[in-house]
Amino acid sequence: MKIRTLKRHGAEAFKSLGRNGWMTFASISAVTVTLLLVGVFLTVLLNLNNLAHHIENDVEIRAYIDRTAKQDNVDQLRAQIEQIPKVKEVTFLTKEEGLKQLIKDLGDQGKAFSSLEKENPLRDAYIIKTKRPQDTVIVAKEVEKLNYVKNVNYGKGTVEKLFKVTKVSRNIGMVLILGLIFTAMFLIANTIKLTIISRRREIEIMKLVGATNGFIRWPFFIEGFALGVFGAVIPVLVIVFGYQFVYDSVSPKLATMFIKLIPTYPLVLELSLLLILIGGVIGVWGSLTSVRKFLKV
Amino acid sequence: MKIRTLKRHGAEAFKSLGRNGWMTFASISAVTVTLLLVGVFLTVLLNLNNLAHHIENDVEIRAYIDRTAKQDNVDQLRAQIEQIPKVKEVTFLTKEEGLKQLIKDLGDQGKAFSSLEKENPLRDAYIIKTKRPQDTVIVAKEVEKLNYVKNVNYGKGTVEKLFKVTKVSRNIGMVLILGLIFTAMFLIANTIKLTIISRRREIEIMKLVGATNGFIRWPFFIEGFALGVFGAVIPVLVIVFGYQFVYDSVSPKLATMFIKLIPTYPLVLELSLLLILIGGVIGVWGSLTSVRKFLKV
Amino acid sequence: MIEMIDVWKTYPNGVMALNGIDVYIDKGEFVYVVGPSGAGKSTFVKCMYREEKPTKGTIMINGTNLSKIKERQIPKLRRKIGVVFQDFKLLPKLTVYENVAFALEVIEESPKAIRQRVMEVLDLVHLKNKARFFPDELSGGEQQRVSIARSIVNTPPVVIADEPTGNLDPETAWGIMDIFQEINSRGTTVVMATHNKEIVNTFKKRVIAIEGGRIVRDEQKGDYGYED
Amino acid sequence: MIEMIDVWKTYPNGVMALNGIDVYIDKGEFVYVVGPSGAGKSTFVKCMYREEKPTKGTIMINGTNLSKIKERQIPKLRRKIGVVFQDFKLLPKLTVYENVAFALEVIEESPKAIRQRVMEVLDLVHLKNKARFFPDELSGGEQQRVSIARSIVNTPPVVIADEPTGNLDPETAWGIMDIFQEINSRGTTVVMATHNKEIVNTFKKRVIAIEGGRIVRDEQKGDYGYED
Ligand SMILES: Nc1ncnc2c1ncn2[C@@H]1O[C@H](COP(=O)(O)OP(=O)(O)OP(=O)(O)O)[C@@H](O)[C@H]1O
Ligand SMILES: Nc1ncnc2c1ncn2[C@@H]1O[C@H](COP(=O)(O)OP(=O)(O)OP(=O)(O)O)[C@@H](O)[C@H]1O
Ligand SMILES: [Mg+2]
Ligand SMILES: [Mg+2]
Repeated sequence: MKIRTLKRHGAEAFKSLGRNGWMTFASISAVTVTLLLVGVFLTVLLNLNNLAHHIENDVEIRAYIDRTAKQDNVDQLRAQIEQIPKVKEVTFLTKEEGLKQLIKDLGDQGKAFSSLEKENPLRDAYIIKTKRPQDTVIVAKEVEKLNYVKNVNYGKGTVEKLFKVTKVSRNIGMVLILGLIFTAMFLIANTIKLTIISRRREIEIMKLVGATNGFIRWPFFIEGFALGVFGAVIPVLVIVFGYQFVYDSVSPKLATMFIKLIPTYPLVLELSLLLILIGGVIGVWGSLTSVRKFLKV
Repeated sequence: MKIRTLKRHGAEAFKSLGRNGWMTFASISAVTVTLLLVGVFLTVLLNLNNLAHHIENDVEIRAYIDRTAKQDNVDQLRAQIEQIPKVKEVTFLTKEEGLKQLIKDLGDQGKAFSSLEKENPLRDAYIIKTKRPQDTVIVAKEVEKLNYVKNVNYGKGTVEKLFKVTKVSRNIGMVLILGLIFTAMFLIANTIKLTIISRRREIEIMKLVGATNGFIRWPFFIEGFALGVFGAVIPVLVIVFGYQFVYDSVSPKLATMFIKLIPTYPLVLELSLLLILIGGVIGVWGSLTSVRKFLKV
Repeated sequence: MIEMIDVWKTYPNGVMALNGIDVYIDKGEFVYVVGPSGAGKSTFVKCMYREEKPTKGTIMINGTNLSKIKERQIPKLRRKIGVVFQDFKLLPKLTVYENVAFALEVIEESPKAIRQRVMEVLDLVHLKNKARFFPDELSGGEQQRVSIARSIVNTPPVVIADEPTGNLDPETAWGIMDIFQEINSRGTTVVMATHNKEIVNTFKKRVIAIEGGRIVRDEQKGDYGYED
Repeated sequence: MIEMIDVWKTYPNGVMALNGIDVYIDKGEFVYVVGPSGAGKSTFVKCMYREEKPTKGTIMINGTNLSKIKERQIPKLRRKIGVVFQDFKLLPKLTVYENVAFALEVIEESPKAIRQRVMEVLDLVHLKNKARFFPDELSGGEQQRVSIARSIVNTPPVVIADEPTGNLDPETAWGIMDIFQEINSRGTTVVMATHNKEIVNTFKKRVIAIEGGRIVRDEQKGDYGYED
């Protein structure tokens, strides 16, 4: 193909977009709305995933230290714990602080225990964070075997339940995201298909006048791509500025609830790229598959 | 309009659906996919809402009773609490049971407190459930004022935070649902618009041959309705059987995590009706608004 | 019956298709409209059934002023005028039978009457055996005859035929002319834009010649003119 | 040049449009195809540029057997045959200029050569001043002339014209005939399906008459026949 023919195809594609005004408008707006939906839901679902991640990260192991342990033993225990590969961080918690925390956590009810401060029934403890929250149980079991560890507490039962819940939620989320993206792809391809079905006669005439399949396909290829990409413009703008706005205005409020939003960058860039990619690729794909149907003249 | 003309319009509509095979298929499948998306997301969001509701319902007020209260005073207090209009249910909790619960709730850590069973630092209490979880704080304040109430515990701080979170989630959920439904309506209307744009010439010819606007509109009215309703068939089937299946297979597992799904009936019936309604109404609406554009000949 | 007073038509793209047309066609007349390609013949007849609105001037059909008519009244007007369109304008998704029947369905005729009348007219144009075909399964001339059948099926008081024999062989064209003469003799006004010199010169009628959007000749029992 | 050996064509709906056609058209010939409406003239010429595939039989164009040709080769074949379609087949979203230029763009001509040649041909059919119009802004005859311009713009060795004067007044039709005679005199083979008796009888050429899908007459310097 000559360069000038490629130029001609490009010019032809944009001419056609302009002259099919109504159709172009209808299909670009369908792409726009679909991608907007994808963008918004994706943002929300990613933030929920992020939230689940934060909740999981709150999980910790408390290894209570035997009252008989000397300072040496305590230091040695720390070294031993830190040697476990899955451990990220170890901090020491005195029994006095432990009781204070407990009383605070229990709220009003805890006041009843204030009297206990003199004869503290708790023990000193190491608070252990694992690299992956899911390793909590395994690490807890290893720590339990170490010397001078009286007992280990990691919210047995609750933690397993939590991970089960976050796993189920993640799976549901994945299914929803995939379903959403496939739906969007189908709808975009379908819209473009509808615009091309109505140009079937044009394609047939072109073939009768001696155009090769490739010659006919090129402008449609460019048109499909342009439709998809133009359709992604508004969703991208909404995502970029909308998320920035929501982040700035809402995240201080959410911070009081210990909920953190995903930072604006690079999230919005990634989402924008994804939307443009879906629009462009599906635009081309929808366009070419439907043109092919009418090329057999 | 004569009855036979109405019959004619019906026949015409279905003939047209058949003869526009490809277009009909493309637009029905777009409606199908869109409604499927709405159905699935709606089901998930409604279940999340239900979950939030259950969590809120777990909120309760504990009114600790003064140790000096006689049996009479205790009974009288119950009567007083039950008189508050927003209160749904009042149950008595002895201090022994209270301590047992606490020890159990604390898990391993609680074992340290077992020794306290003889000199129980807790008090007897009334556990109060409000009709609307959101009234917890108000009721707690009223109960606090009553005689023989030593102090009131409703997870101050935590509860407010919880309600804030559920409120925010509900608002996000509402926005998503509305956005989704509007998107679906737009996409369905748009698809039908595309199929009708390509029949613009036919509409013009009909007008030139002496058809009134009403005469032309009727078959399109019926066609739009049929497209929408046919498009709702698969989503309705998926929702009805799919949800039944998920409910049966997943809810026993979820029960161990204290998560309850919304019962199949009447949920699926309501959702089905909604989908059919959206399909039918938007089908008609999309069809009529686009036909109107071409009637000015 | 049909009266045009100082009618001008300029298309949106600036083409001045009619430049001051004054004409009166009486009930029951048979009029040929002739003239070179692009002269304005089609525009002239399109104004009569309101496919095009004149930019200026008055058109009276049967006493009603077309520029004062309400949007709702237009279908009623069109039902009184049978049109053979130059480009046929058949409904592509309807069969030959259904295309012709359509003109009767819009006036809510009974299905029985429709069936009888449609088959009658299809017989006239020799297409009875193609009643169940779709337009794109027909030859050019066959499509044209379907358009002719549709224009006369509801026995309108006026028939406007734009180039109705352009795709027909002389013999078939003759047959069509017989039909038009027959309905004209029963009182139908016929306006026929045509390039067919032989027909115009054989069946002598009133001839209106248009050139550059102006009527340059209007004679009773005229002939095609434009001798080469 | 063009040879048909025992060609049959039955359309999917059962219509037998061609029933055993045997014909040989030599390079540089000028052939009229005549016959009543629905006789099979269009089907006959459609088989030559492969708009329709015959059900049976062999068609040779310039030595290539059309039934053995690969799908990919068809565009090349069609570029060697200029076609005036009975229903014009103009691209509705392209202007007159662009419609004609399209036939040159497919062979990747240089834009400059395209511009010059297109304006030349539009001038031939007297449409130079309507180059920027869209097909639906043209009269019937003007559309037909665009189709004629497109068929000859790339100077193909064969021109097939299906009823090319159906919407033209006699004078314009005469002008078109001059063009066809001119290109024919320069060696182009011309096959023209027509109903125009006057043209056939004036410009005497070979006449092939088709009736009911069969060739019933084939004579050099014949006349239209079918006297009434
Ligand atoms: N829809 C339109 N928009 C713009 N210009 C038009 C339109 N229709 C026709 N014209 C122009 O108006 C003029 C008259 O056209 P019209 O169709 O009335 O001619 P005609 O006499 O019927 O010709 P023909 O014999 O070729 O059918 C022509 O120059 C044509 O280009
Ligand atoms: N695509 C098609 N499908 C089915 N039948 C067709 C098709 N095209 C033409 N026919 C039928 O084949 C026969 C021959 O048609 P053709 O178009 O060849 O006639 P023609 O000689 O060109 O007539 P005209 O002079 O009216 O153009 C006709 O009876 C027609 O109804
Ligand atoms: Mg005309
Ligand atoms: Mg033909």
